[in-house]
Amino acid sequence: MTDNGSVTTTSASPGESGTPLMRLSGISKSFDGTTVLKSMDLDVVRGEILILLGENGAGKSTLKNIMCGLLAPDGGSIEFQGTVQTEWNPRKAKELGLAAIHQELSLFPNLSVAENVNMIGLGNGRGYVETKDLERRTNAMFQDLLEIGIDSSILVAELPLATRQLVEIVKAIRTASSVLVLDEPTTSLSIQERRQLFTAMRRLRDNGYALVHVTHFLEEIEAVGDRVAIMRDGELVALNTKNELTVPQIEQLMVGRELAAVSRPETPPHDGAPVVLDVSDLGDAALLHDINLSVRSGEVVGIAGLSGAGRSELMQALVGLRAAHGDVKLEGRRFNRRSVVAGVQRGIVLVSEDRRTEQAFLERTVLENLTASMLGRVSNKLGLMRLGKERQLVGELIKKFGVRTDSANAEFGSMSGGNQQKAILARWLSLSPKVCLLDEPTKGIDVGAKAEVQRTIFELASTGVGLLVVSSDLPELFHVSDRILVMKGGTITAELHRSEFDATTILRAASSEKA
Amino acid sequence: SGSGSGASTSGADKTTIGISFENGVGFREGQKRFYQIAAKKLNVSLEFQVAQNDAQRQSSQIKTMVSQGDQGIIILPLDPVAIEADIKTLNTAKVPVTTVDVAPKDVNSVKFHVGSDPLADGKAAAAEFVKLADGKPFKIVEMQGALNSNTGVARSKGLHDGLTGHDNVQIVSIVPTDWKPEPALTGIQNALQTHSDLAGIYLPTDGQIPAAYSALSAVNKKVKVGEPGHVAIVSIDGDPNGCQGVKDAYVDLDLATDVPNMTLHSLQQTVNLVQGKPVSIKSPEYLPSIAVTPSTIAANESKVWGCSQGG
Amino acid sequence: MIRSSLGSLVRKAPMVPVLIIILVVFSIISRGFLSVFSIQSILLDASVLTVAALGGMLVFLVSGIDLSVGATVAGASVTAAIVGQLTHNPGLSLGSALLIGGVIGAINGALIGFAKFVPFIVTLAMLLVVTALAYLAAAAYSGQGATAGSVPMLDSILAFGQGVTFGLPNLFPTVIVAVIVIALVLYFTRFGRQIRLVGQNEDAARFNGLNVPLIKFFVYTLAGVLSGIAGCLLGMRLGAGNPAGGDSLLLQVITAVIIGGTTLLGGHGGAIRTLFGALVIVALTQGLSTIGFQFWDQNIVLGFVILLGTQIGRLWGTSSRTA
Amino acid sequence: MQRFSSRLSPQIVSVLGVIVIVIVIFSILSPGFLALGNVSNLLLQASSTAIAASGMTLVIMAGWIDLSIGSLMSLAVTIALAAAGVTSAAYGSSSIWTYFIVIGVSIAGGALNGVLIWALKVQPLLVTLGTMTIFSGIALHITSAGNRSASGPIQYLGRAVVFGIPLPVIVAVVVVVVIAFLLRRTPFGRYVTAIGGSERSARETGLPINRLRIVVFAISGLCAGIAGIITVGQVGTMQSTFGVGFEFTVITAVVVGGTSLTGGKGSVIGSALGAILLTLIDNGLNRVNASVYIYDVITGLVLLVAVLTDSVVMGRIRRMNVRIRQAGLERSQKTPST
Ligand SMILES: Nc1ncnc2c1ncn2[C@@H]1O[C@H](COP(=O)(O)OP(=O)(O)OP(=O)(O)O)[C@@H](O)[C@H]1O
Ligand SMILES: Nc1ncnc2c1ncn2[C@@H]1O[C@H](COP(=O)(O)OP(=O)(O)OP(=O)(O)O)[C@@H](O)[C@H]1O
Ligand SMILES: [Mg+2]
Ligand SMILES: [Mg+2]
Repeated sequence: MTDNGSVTTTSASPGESGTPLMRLSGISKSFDGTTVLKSMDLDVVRGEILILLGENGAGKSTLKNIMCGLLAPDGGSIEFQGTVQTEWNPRKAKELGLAAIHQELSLFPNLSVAENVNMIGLGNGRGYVETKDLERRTNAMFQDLLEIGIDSSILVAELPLATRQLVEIVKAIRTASSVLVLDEPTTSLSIQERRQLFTAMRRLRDNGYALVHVTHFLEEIEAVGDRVAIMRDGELVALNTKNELTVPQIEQLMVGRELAAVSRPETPPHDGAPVVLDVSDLGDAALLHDINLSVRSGEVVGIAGLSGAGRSELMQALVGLRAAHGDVKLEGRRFNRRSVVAGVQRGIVLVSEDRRTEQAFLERTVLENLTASMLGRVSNKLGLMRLGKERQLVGELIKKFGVRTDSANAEFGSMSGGNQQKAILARWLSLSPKVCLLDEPTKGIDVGAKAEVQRTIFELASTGVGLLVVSSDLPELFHVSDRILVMKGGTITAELHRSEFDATTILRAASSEKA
Repeated sequence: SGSGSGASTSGADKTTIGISFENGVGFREGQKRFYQIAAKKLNVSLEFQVAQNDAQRQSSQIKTMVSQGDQGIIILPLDPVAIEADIKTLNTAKVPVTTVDVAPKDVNSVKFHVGSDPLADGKAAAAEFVKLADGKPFKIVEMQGALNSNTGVARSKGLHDGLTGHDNVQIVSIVPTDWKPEPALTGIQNALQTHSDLAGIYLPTDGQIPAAYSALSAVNKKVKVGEPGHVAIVSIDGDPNGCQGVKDAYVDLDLATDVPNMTLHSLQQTVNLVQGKPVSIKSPEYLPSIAVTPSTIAANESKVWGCSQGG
Repeated sequence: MIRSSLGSLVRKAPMVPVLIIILVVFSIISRGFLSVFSIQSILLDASVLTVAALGGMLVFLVSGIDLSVGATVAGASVTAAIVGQLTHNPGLSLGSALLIGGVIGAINGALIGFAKFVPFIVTLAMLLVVTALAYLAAAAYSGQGATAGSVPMLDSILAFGQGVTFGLPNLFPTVIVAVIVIALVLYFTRFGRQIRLVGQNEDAARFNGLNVPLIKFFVYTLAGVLSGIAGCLLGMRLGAGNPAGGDSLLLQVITAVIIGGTTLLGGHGGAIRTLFGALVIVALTQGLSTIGFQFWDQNIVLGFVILLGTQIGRLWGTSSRTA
Repeated sequence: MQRFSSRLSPQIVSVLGVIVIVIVIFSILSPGFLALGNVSNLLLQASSTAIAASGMTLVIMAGWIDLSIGSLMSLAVTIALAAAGVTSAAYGSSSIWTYFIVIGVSIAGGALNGVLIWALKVQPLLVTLGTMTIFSGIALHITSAGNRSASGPIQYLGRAVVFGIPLPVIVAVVVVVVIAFLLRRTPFGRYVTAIGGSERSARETGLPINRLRIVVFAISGLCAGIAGIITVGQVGTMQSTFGVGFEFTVITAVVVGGTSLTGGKGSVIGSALGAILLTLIDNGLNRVNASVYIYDVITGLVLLVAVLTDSVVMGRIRRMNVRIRQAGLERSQKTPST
C-alpha cells in the first residue's frame, strides 16, 4: 500500500564507496500469517551512517534481527561483500564483524559490566578470566569510546536504565568490525550521553564502518545521519540523502498521512488553579532527599535530569512503590499510606519507565495486559470477571490509542516496542486520574504516536488533571511543560518557568557539582 | 510382551492364581522365586502384580485380576487396614482369597493367612543380645526397618519388648533406614564413632549386612565370632547375605524366614480353596523363623532359603 | 476452522490425543481393557491424583512449587480417619481433613508470600514435618503401629467411597466438580486473572497494584485445601488413613501437571489439561499391568510418554497454525 | 568493598552461620561431636552428595534442572555390575572396568539429557523427569529389582584412605574446587552464569547455548556417576532402591547453599556446605539417639532456619549494595565535557 503520498526514491547512489558492504534484497518475513516485511531491499554502505525510520511496527527491529541472523527471513537474499550468504546465522554474522544494539537490551543483569561487555571471547586466549584485568580494560573502553568513567565491576542489575543502555552500546561496538546496527540506542540517554554516542558513531564511520541507526528522534538525522531510509508496513518507501527531505515530508512518509503539529492550549493554567499534588520533604533511605514540589490542576510539570538523578525513584515513591518518608497531599488531603491501589482510588497513577520489567506481561494477551491495572472495573463484587465488558472496553482502548495488533488476544510480546508503550499508556490513562505521573512516556514511540501522546497530555491537562512528566527528550519537555524541575542526586536543584526554558541552564543544574 | 517371571503363562486348563505383590526388593524377589517353585510342584500358573508401594494401585490391581478371571488370589497387604475393603469385595464376589506375610487387620477375614512372626523375630534377636551380654553392660545400635511397614515396626517392637528388664543391654541409637543399606551404613558408622565400646548391631534385614561389614572394617572391627574385638551382628531374613554371613561366622545370629514353607502353604491352601476343598492348615499360621548361628548353620543349611544357589 | 480449534485444544491440552491413543491401543491388544469395570478403576485411581494435581498446577502458575502435596494428602487422610473414629461423624471427619490441608497450605503460603522464603525449601520442610506428624498421630492413635500406623475410616464414609452410582465411582463426580470449579476460577474470576499475571511477571504485577504476597498466600492455601480434599478421597478409596499414602504421589503430581501442559515458569496452565495428564498416567500404568508388564517396564514406557507426549501437541499445534 | 558485596556471597555466610549453630547445639548435646574421628566421618558421609551437588549447581546456575541424576547413577552402577557378571546379592565381584563403564554411562546419560532438551525443544524439567523414569526403569529391568553384591575393585574408591584422609573426601574436595573454578573463573562458567541471567540475551549475544547445555548436563551426569561409585562402594551392596530420591537430597543441598532455582545466582562452595549441613543433621540426630519419628521434623526446621538467615543476610547486603551503587553512579557521572 504505497499510495497516499509516497515519494519516488531518488536514491543517492550507494556506489560512492564501491559495492555495498551488505545488501538485503527482497527480504520478506511474516509471523503467524501476519506479514511484517514485504520484499524489503536495503544497501548498507561502508563509511556511512544510515538512519532507519519508521512507525512503530513498521518492521525495523525485525529487519535488524534478520540482519544479525537471529531471525531467518521467509524470502529474499542477503549479500555480504558481494557474495550471497547461503546460511546466515548469529555466529556467521559475528564472524563477518556485524554487531547490533538491541532495543530491549541483550544484557545479563547478574553479571558485572565488564563481563557483559566482554562476553564474547571472554577468556581472550587464556583458559580463564582475569577479572581485574578485564575490568581495567573495560573502564578504558568506556573512556575511549564514550569518554565516560564507570566502575565496570558493578552488576548490571544495579545500574540505572540509561547506564545499562551505554553498556549495551559498548558491548556491541567492541565486537563490531564492519557493520553496526543500533536499534533505538538513545531512548533513555541524556543529551550529553547522546552527544558522546554520536561522536563515537562518527569515529566508527570514518574508520570505514557501516552503521544503521534506528530511531524515532528526527533531529538525530541532522546530528549523525548521512542517508535516510524510511519504512512503512514492512516496505522501503523512501531512501534519500540527508537533507533531501523536510521533516514534515519524512513524517508523512512514515505515517502515510499529514501530521498536524500538536499545538499546546494557548490558555496556560491560571495560578489560582487548585493544587492537586503537594509534596513536602520527601526522601528515602537510598537516594531521594528534601523533595518539595506541587502541581496545580491542569498544569504540566516536566522533570529533567541525568539518569540516576532519581526521577524514576521519585515517581515510584509518590505511588508507594518505594518506601519514603515525608508528606504527600492529593487535592489537599493527606496521601501517606501510599500504594498503587490506594493511588488508583485517590486518582494518582504512574506510567513507569522500565516497560519490559515493570509493566508488560509479555506472554499474556494484549487484553489481559490492558486491564491489569483495572481488574476491579472489569469484574463484579463477587470477583467474577465481566469478560464481555472487558472485551468491549479493550476494543475501545486499542482504537482510541491506536495500538497496532492482530487482535486483542495476540501475545503482548509480539507487538512492536512502540505499540507496547502505547498499550501501557492506554492502560493507565483510561483510569481517568486526577494526577498523572509519566516516566519517559514517549520513549521508543514514533512521531505519530508521540504526537498522540502529547495531544493526550494536553487533553488531560485541559480537563484539569495535573501531570508530572519525566523525559530525557528536552525539546519534548520544553514543548509540553508549563514548568520544569531539574533533579540531581536525588533532589530538586532548579525550577524553570516557560520563559526560562533553555537546555544549557538545565544541563548545568543537572550535572554541576554544586547545585 | 509380558517380560519378567511374573508374566501369566495361563495355559487353558491350568488354574491361575493371582498374587498381589509388594515392591521388588531382594527379599521379595526371593519369595517370588519360591512361589514359582511351589507353582511347578502344584502345577498352577501364577500372575504377579506389583503394587509399587501404592495401596491404591494394589486395590485396583486386585480388581483387575478378578476381571481377568484368576481363580484364586493371594495378597501381600501393603496396608493391613486398607486391604480389608478389598478382601470384603473378594469374599462377596466368592473369589477365594488368602494373605501372606503381612496379616490383615482382622486376620479372620481371610480363610487362610500364613506369615512369619516379626514380633517373635524381634524378641529372639533381643534374647540373643541378652545372652551375649551375659549381665555385663552391652551397647547395641538398632536399624529400624521402615515406619510404613508392619514387619519393620513389629520387629522393632519385639526387640524393645525383649530387652525390657535387661538394662545392661542399652540401645545407643535407633536409625530409620527404610530397609535401605545406605542409611544403615552411616548409622552404624556414627554409632561406632560415638561409642568405641559398641558391642552389637541389630539389623532388621540381611540386605544391610554388607553395610555393617563396611562400617566395621573401616574401623578394623570386622572380626569373626568368638575372636577378640568382635562386634555382634544379629539380623533377620535368611537371604544369601545372611546365609553367607553366618557361614563366614561374621553374623552371630540370623533369623531366616521360612520362605519355602510360607510360599508353599500359601499357594497350597489357596488352590485348595479354589478347588472347593477346606484349608488343611489352621489359619492363621505363623511360621517360626529358622535361627541359624555359625555353629548350627551346617545342619540347617537346607532350611535357609538364602543358602540355596542363585538367591 | 474446526481443525484449527482442535489444534488449539491440542496445543493447550497435549494429553488428549495421547489418552485416546492409549485407550485405543490397549483395547486392541488387551481383551476387555475397555470394560466398564476397568474404566471405573481408571477413574477411581485418577481421582486422588487429579485433585492433588490441581493444587500443584495452581502453584506452578505462580511460578512456585509444592513438594508437600503428597505429605499433605496423607496427613489429611490420617486426620480424617482419626477424627472420624473419635467423633463417629462423617462431616467432622472430612471437614477436619480439609481444614488441616488448608492450614498446611496457609503456612506454606505465609512463609512464601509474606516472609519471601524459597518455595522449594518451605514446601520440602513442610513435606518432612507433616509426614513425621502424620506417623506420630497415627502411631499414637493405633497403639504404636501394630498396623503400620494406618487408621480405619468410618464405615459410612468407606461405603460411599467404594460405591458406584450409574456406573461411575462415587468419588469421580467430586473430581469433576473440583476440575470445573478450578477451571472456572482460572478463567472467570479476578483471582484467576491475578494468578496468571503474578505468575507471568511479579514486578509488573506489583506496579499494577496487585497484592502479590496475598495472592501467593491464597494460591498455596487453595492448593492445601485441594490436597485436603484429595486426602479425603484417598481415605475413602482405601478405607484407611495412611501416613505413607502419599509417598508415591509427589512425583505423579509433578508428572501429571507437567505433561498436562502447565509450564513451570508460570503464566500458562489449566485445570482440564491437568485432568488429562493424570488420566494418561493412570490409564497407561493400568493398561500395561493388565498385559503383564512389570512396574519397571511400565516406567520405561511412561518415561517415553513424558518425553514424546508433548511433541504430538507441538507438531499438531504448529501444523494447524500454518494450516 | 564492592568485591565483598558481589563476590563473598551472603548465602555462604548464612549457611556457615547455620552450620556453626547446629555444631554448637550438637556439641553440647553430644560431647565429642567435633572429635577428629567424627569430623572425617562427617566429611566422608557428605562427600557423595557434595560431588553430585557441584554438578547440579552448574545446571541450576544456568536456570535448568536435572531430576535424572539419582536414576542415572543407579543405571550406571547396575550396568557396570551386570557387565562384571554380578547376578546375585551375595556372590560375584566387580572388575576395574566397572569404573570406566560407570563414568561412560553417566556422561552419556547426562549428555543425552542435553541433546533431548535441544531436540524436543521442551523444558529441562520435563525431559529429565522423563529420563529419570526411563533410566530407573532400565536399571530395575536389568536386576529385576533384586539386590546386587558390590564387592571387589568397585569398593576401592569408596573405602580407600590416603594419609589418614578418606579418598572420597579428597575426591569431593577436588571436584568442588575444580567446578567452582570452572564456574567463577573460566569463560565456560561465565557463559553458564550468563544463560542463567537471561537466556534471551544469551541467544542475542550468540552464545552456543545448545552445546553448553549438553556439556553442563554431561558434567552433572558425571558427578552423579562418581557419587554413585563412591556410595555403592562404601555400602558394599546395591539395592533396587539405590539412588531413589537422591536428586532431591542434592537439589536441597544446592538450594540450602544459596543457589537460586531461577538461575544466575549461586556458588559451588555453598552447595558443598549445604551437603555438609544435611549430613550434620543426620549425624547429630544419630548421636543423640533421637526418636525415629522426629528426624524429619528437625531436618525440616533446620532447612527453614537456613533459608531464613539467608534472606536476612541478603537484605543487609542489598541495602549495602544500594549505597555502593550510588557511589559507583557518582563516579560514572563525572564525565569530562567534550
Ligand atoms: N516474535 C513475533 N511474533 C509475532 N509478531 C511479531 C514478532 N516480532 C514482531 N512482530 C510483529 O512485527 C511487526 C514489526 O515489529 P518490529 O519490532 O520490527 O517493529 P519496529 O519497527 O521495531 O517498531 P518499534 O519502532 O516500535 O520498535 C509488529 O507488528 C509486531 O507485532
Ligand atoms: N542506582 C540505581 N540502581 C538500581 N536501579 C536504579 C538506580 N537508579 C535508577 N534505577 C532504576 O532504573 C530506572 C531508570 O531510572 P534512572 O536510574 O535512570 O534514574 P532517573 O532519574 O529515573 O533517570 P531516567 O528516568 O532518565 O532513567 C528506574 O526504574 C529506576 O528505578
Ligand atoms: Mg523496534
Ligand atoms: Mg527513570
